[in-house]
Amino acid sequence: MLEAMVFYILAAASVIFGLLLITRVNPISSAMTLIGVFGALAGLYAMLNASFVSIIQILVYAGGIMVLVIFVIMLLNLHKDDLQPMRAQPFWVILALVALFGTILGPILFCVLPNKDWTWGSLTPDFGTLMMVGEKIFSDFLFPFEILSLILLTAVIGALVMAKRKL
Amino acid sequence: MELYPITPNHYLALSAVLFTIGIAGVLTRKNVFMTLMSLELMLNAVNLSFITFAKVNSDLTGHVFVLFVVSIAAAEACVGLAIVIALFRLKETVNLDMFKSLKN
Amino acid sequence: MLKLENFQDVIYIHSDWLWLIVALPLLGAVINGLLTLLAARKVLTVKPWVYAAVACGAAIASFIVSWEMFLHFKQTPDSPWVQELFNWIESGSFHVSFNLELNSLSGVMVIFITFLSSIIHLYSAGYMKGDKGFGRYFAYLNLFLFSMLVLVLAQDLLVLFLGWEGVGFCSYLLIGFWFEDGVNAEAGKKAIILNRIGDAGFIAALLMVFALAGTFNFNDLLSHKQVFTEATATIICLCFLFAATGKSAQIPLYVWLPEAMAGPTPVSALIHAATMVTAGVYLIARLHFLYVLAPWVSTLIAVIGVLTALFAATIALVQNDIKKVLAYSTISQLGYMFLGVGVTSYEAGIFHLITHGFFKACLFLAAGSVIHSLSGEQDIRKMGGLLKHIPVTSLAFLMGWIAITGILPTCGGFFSKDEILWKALTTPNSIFPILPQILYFVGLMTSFLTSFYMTRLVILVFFGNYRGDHEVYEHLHESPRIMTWPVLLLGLLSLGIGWIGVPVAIGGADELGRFLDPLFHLSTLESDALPRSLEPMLMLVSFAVAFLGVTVAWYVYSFKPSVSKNLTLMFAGVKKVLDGKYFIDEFYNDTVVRLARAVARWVSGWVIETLLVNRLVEWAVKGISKAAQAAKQVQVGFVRVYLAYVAAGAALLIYLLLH
Amino acid sequence: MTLSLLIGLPLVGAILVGLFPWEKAAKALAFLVSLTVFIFSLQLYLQFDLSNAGFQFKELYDLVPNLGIHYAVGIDGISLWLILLTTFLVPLVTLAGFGAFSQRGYYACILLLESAVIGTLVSTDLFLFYVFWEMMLIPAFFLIGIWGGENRVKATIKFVLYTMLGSLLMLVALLYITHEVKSFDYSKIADHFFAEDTQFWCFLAFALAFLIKVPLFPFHGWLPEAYVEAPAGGTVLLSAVMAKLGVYGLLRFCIPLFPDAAKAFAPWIMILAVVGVLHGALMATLQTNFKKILAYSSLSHMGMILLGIFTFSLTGLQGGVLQMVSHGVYMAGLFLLVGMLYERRPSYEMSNFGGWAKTTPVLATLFLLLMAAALGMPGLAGFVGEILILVSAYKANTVLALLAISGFVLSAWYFFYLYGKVFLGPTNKKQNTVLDLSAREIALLLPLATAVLWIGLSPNFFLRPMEKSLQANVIERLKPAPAMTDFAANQRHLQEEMEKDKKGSR
Repeated sequence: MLEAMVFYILAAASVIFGLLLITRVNPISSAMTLIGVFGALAGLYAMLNASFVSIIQILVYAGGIMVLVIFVIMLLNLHKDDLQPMRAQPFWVILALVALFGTILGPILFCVLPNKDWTWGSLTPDFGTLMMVGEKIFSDFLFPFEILSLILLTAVIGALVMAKRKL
Repeated sequence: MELYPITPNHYLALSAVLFTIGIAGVLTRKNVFMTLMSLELMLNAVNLSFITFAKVNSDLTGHVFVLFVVSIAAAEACVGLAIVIALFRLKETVNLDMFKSLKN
Repeated sequence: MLKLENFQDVIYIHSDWLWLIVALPLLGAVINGLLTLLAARKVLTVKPWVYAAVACGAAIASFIVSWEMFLHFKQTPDSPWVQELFNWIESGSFHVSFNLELNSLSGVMVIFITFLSSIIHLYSAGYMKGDKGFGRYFAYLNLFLFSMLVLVLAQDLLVLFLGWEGVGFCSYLLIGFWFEDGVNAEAGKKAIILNRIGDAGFIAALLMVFALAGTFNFNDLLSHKQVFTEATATIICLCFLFAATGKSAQIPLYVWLPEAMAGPTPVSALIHAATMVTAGVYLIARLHFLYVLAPWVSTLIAVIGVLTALFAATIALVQNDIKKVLAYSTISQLGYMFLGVGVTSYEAGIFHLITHGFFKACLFLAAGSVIHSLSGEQDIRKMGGLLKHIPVTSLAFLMGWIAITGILPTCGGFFSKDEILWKALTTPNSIFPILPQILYFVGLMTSFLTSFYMTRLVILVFFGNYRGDHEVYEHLHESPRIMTWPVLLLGLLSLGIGWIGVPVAIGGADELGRFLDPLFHLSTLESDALPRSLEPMLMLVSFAVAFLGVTVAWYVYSFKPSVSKNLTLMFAGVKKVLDGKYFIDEFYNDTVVRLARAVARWVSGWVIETLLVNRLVEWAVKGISKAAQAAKQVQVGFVRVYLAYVAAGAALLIYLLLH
Repeated sequence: MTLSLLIGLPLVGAILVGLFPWEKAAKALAFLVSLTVFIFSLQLYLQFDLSNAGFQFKELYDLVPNLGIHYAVGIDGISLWLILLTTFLVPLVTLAGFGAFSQRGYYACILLLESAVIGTLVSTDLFLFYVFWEMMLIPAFFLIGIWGGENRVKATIKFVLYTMLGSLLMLVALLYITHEVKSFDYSKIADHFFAEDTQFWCFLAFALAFLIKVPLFPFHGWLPEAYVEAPAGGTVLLSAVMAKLGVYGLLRFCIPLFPDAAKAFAPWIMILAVVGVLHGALMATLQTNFKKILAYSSLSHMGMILLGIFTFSLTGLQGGVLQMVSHGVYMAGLFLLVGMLYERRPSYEMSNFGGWAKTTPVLATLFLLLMAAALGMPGLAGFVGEILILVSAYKANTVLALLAISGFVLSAWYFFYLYGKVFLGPTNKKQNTVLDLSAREIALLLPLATAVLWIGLSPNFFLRPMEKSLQANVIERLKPAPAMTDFAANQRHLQEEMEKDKKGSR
């Protein structure tokens, strides 16, 4: 019961923050709501026995990526007048939501999901802990993991090259 | 779908809703930042279903995948923001409608 | 009537040295060819006599070898000599070995060819002296000889075809020898293309033969001839006949031969006497066992032969180029040979082939000598009275004249021509019973015409007064000995050659006939219509006709030149037609050539290539690019719209997955 | 290792030549590499086991085990001669030069092409085959596009579009059949029996790719322009080598893999082949550009080859393959000579020539020899294949064979027309400065002349090695399989599947 309550609270929070995210005029406030979404999701992850991922969610997403986004937003220092033309138009947002509900969400919610009766698997107590995930990464996914570091490096270099005025 | 107890379907439904919101954001907002953030939202929605299925299947691969997605998202944000900076330098705006060099 | 069923197996004698006959000229050709090319690159300088020595040596050596073999062979003429050189092509059931066979027919042919070629080679050494392409000339000449020898000695249709094509190719090279003059090159091209048209018939026949018999070997074909029905044999023989008309310059493919005069005169002699044109006759004689199965085709050959003979003789009446007169006379004489093989008298055909070879070679070489003496003048209207200036040449030419007209019984072509006419008259024709009489009559007429135009030629060239340029007259000289002696020798031989086949009817031995008989007798139709004793009578008739021809011509051209003018005026229309050679060339140009060109240009070039292949593709490409233009409208340029497309695609996928 | 060496050596050579610092020596290096490759390839003939009909010199390594993609190579009697033809021609092409500028790129392209061609010929894995097949297009694209004549861009685009159209369809069919068989291995696929529909569509898709490459009428739209615009060396490789790969593909894949469809399509292809023979010849008679004459004559001769192949008789197949080799040799010679003429006077218009037999006797003589071979002069290369093809075609279809003979007449028409216009007739004054062939040019043409004589006089040397392979790999496969064998094959297939499942579950 408690689990259900927590789930609904977190779910409602994430949906509300999500809706706020796409309707704010100022990107800074959007970023804040997004952090809220991330937090709610981290909670949900924890409920799903993904303790390590939920921590990473907070650390990397909320702590790393969003800070970067906010930095850049502030770096560009956009004026209110600049932002006004780009504000959300309620008509389009609602239209998009309705259309997407009709085409994607509706079918998933009312056709796909009711026909599936997934149940929770039996878990060991240490499922999703840092130890277990680490073992998985460094045994089965070692090579992709190493490749990932290369991708990150490339991204860093790419970002540098693009953002820098003159090389 | 009953409200109680919480089944994987609940999580998946939430994931679908968040994903839809993300798409709506990307489709409707002209601000590059909004687009980028909506993308992050979509990624997170997907992550949620990964984690859900990891628990359903008792398999940690889903977790690993989420970690990878997070890393890729980091890289993407990094490059994406760099592009935004470059574009802003070029056009003095972050309005997506001003960037239409793709046409012709 | 036919004795085909009596065929029995022949004993073959293995020979190790047959290849020499063929190889010697080839060697000569290769050596001369290499020397020429090296000299052209100035790697080494080659004295002209070296070329001549190599080529003449090769030809003469080949003659000596074949003569030697022939003498041995003659002792057992029933068993052919065979040499298996190598397996040429072997693929599944297709098996061709490169074998040479010396039988009575090919033996006679080889002797005849190598001998005449040797003389022509010698003569060429004098005639071509000083020409820039001396070495090249002799290389071609030897190659020509080689091809012809392969053709004759082949034991296999495919090997024969090698010689057949080789002869055609060499004729192209030699006719267009002085290629810097476009006319000569054109003449060579015409010759080879017409020959090729005939060769298409040859290949078609090859295919049919193989499909039916599974072999190309003459002896296997002979022993398997039961596989040929009359219908298949008729079609095959028709195809071979078509090929033969190409090589042997018969209607309808004869038009190349007069233009082949563009080559050096010894080449003309070689083509007309020893090689090339005799190939067609030889082919038919070699395939006698097939032709006898196809009486329709044999009849057709006889008709073609006699028509060509008459036709060419009439054209020869009005020609003014000394070589052209001889060329048309060759076509006419070849017509006789066709008549001979057409009435299944293959010995007679071969007999005439040989006698004709001698006297025509003599005439051509003598004509070459005349042209040489006159610094290249070929128009008989600008000659006259040459007898006193170039007596040796004239003498030789006159001997050739005697031989061709048959004015002197027992000399030259008298017996052979008579044999053919006799056979034409006496061989019954099951298809058109009246045909033998017609053939005989037309043959006689041609004989008259032959005497007439040859006498006209002789009178205009050697008698009367000189009518040419003064300048030429001053340089008038007898040709060198290397030219005159061979000609003289040929003249003498051509007078005597007839004695190899003196008919039995007048007490002769008919050596050639008896020699060839074992090969042909199964295929020759019995000629029992008239008693043999009539033959001397008919000889008298043909002599009378020939004599009449000579006399009339002598009268017209020597004593009463006005008569010829009057005749010309009276028959102006006829003369126009004859001058235009019945406008056959024009006819071919206007029909066949034009049609082929039109098909190429319009059907192939326009309808298929332009419309079907290119336009269609271009339209398709245009259509695609139009469609692309339309599809481009979707690309609005806004990233968000693209994303909407993605979302739409995702929705579509979901629906698809749901169903 | 021999086959891998043959693929690898030119590839490494291409890279070396491409990076070679000394531009002028690139040609020498390329020549040395290709000569080495040729000498290596002779080993194939020397060690070839005549009694073995299957693949020899086999090599097998895993490339992508999950998908069943292997590096599997091997040759049989069909590919043997085509490989030797390729390795024989490439040194001559490199020696001939013709790359006016950027020598390195030109020679690197040629070596790359050689590597791809050999790879295509030796692959016994369909995936590998496709990779090499497409790899071939890249150097060919550059050869025409960079070193070509004036209209090279249009020619290149046409060439690439046509070829791509075919090969993409082939890719689809290839994926389909490999999906069905669950393997890319040639012999497994060849043993598999495909349903009638599958055969029909896959044959069409494969055949289209190959027939465009050959090209068969009416897919030859790219041919005249590509052949004319390509530099002489490129034209040689296009006509003498790459065109043959189309036929090879038909022999190796279309016919054995889809025998029923092949039998059903054979009459149509034969008709098209004969139409091609006649159409090519007629088009050749219309041209004033002598390189175009040769291009169309190539079309005509390729039609003849296909006519032989699709008789499905040993004689016809042998004739077809032999004709491929001889066509490769004499066409290579003729196109090289055309290139040499072009170097002496930069034009392909016949009206700009005339009387060259006088000033360049050696060139004219060699041209005449190779032309005679192309004409089907007995004793030279072209004849043997032609007669074998015609004989078997006559048995298969009388009318078509008789029609094909007229190609023989027409070839005399256009070839002698060409020879007369270019080499005979009056000379003009400008020509005195024209030099005859140099020692290098003679040296590179002499092997071709020798080969032409060799094939013509001793065709058995070439026919014997291919006999067994053609019999076993083409003709046998065309025979209708008895029902029992089908059943047995299916049983075996099922068993294998089961075994696999067991392994998977462990």
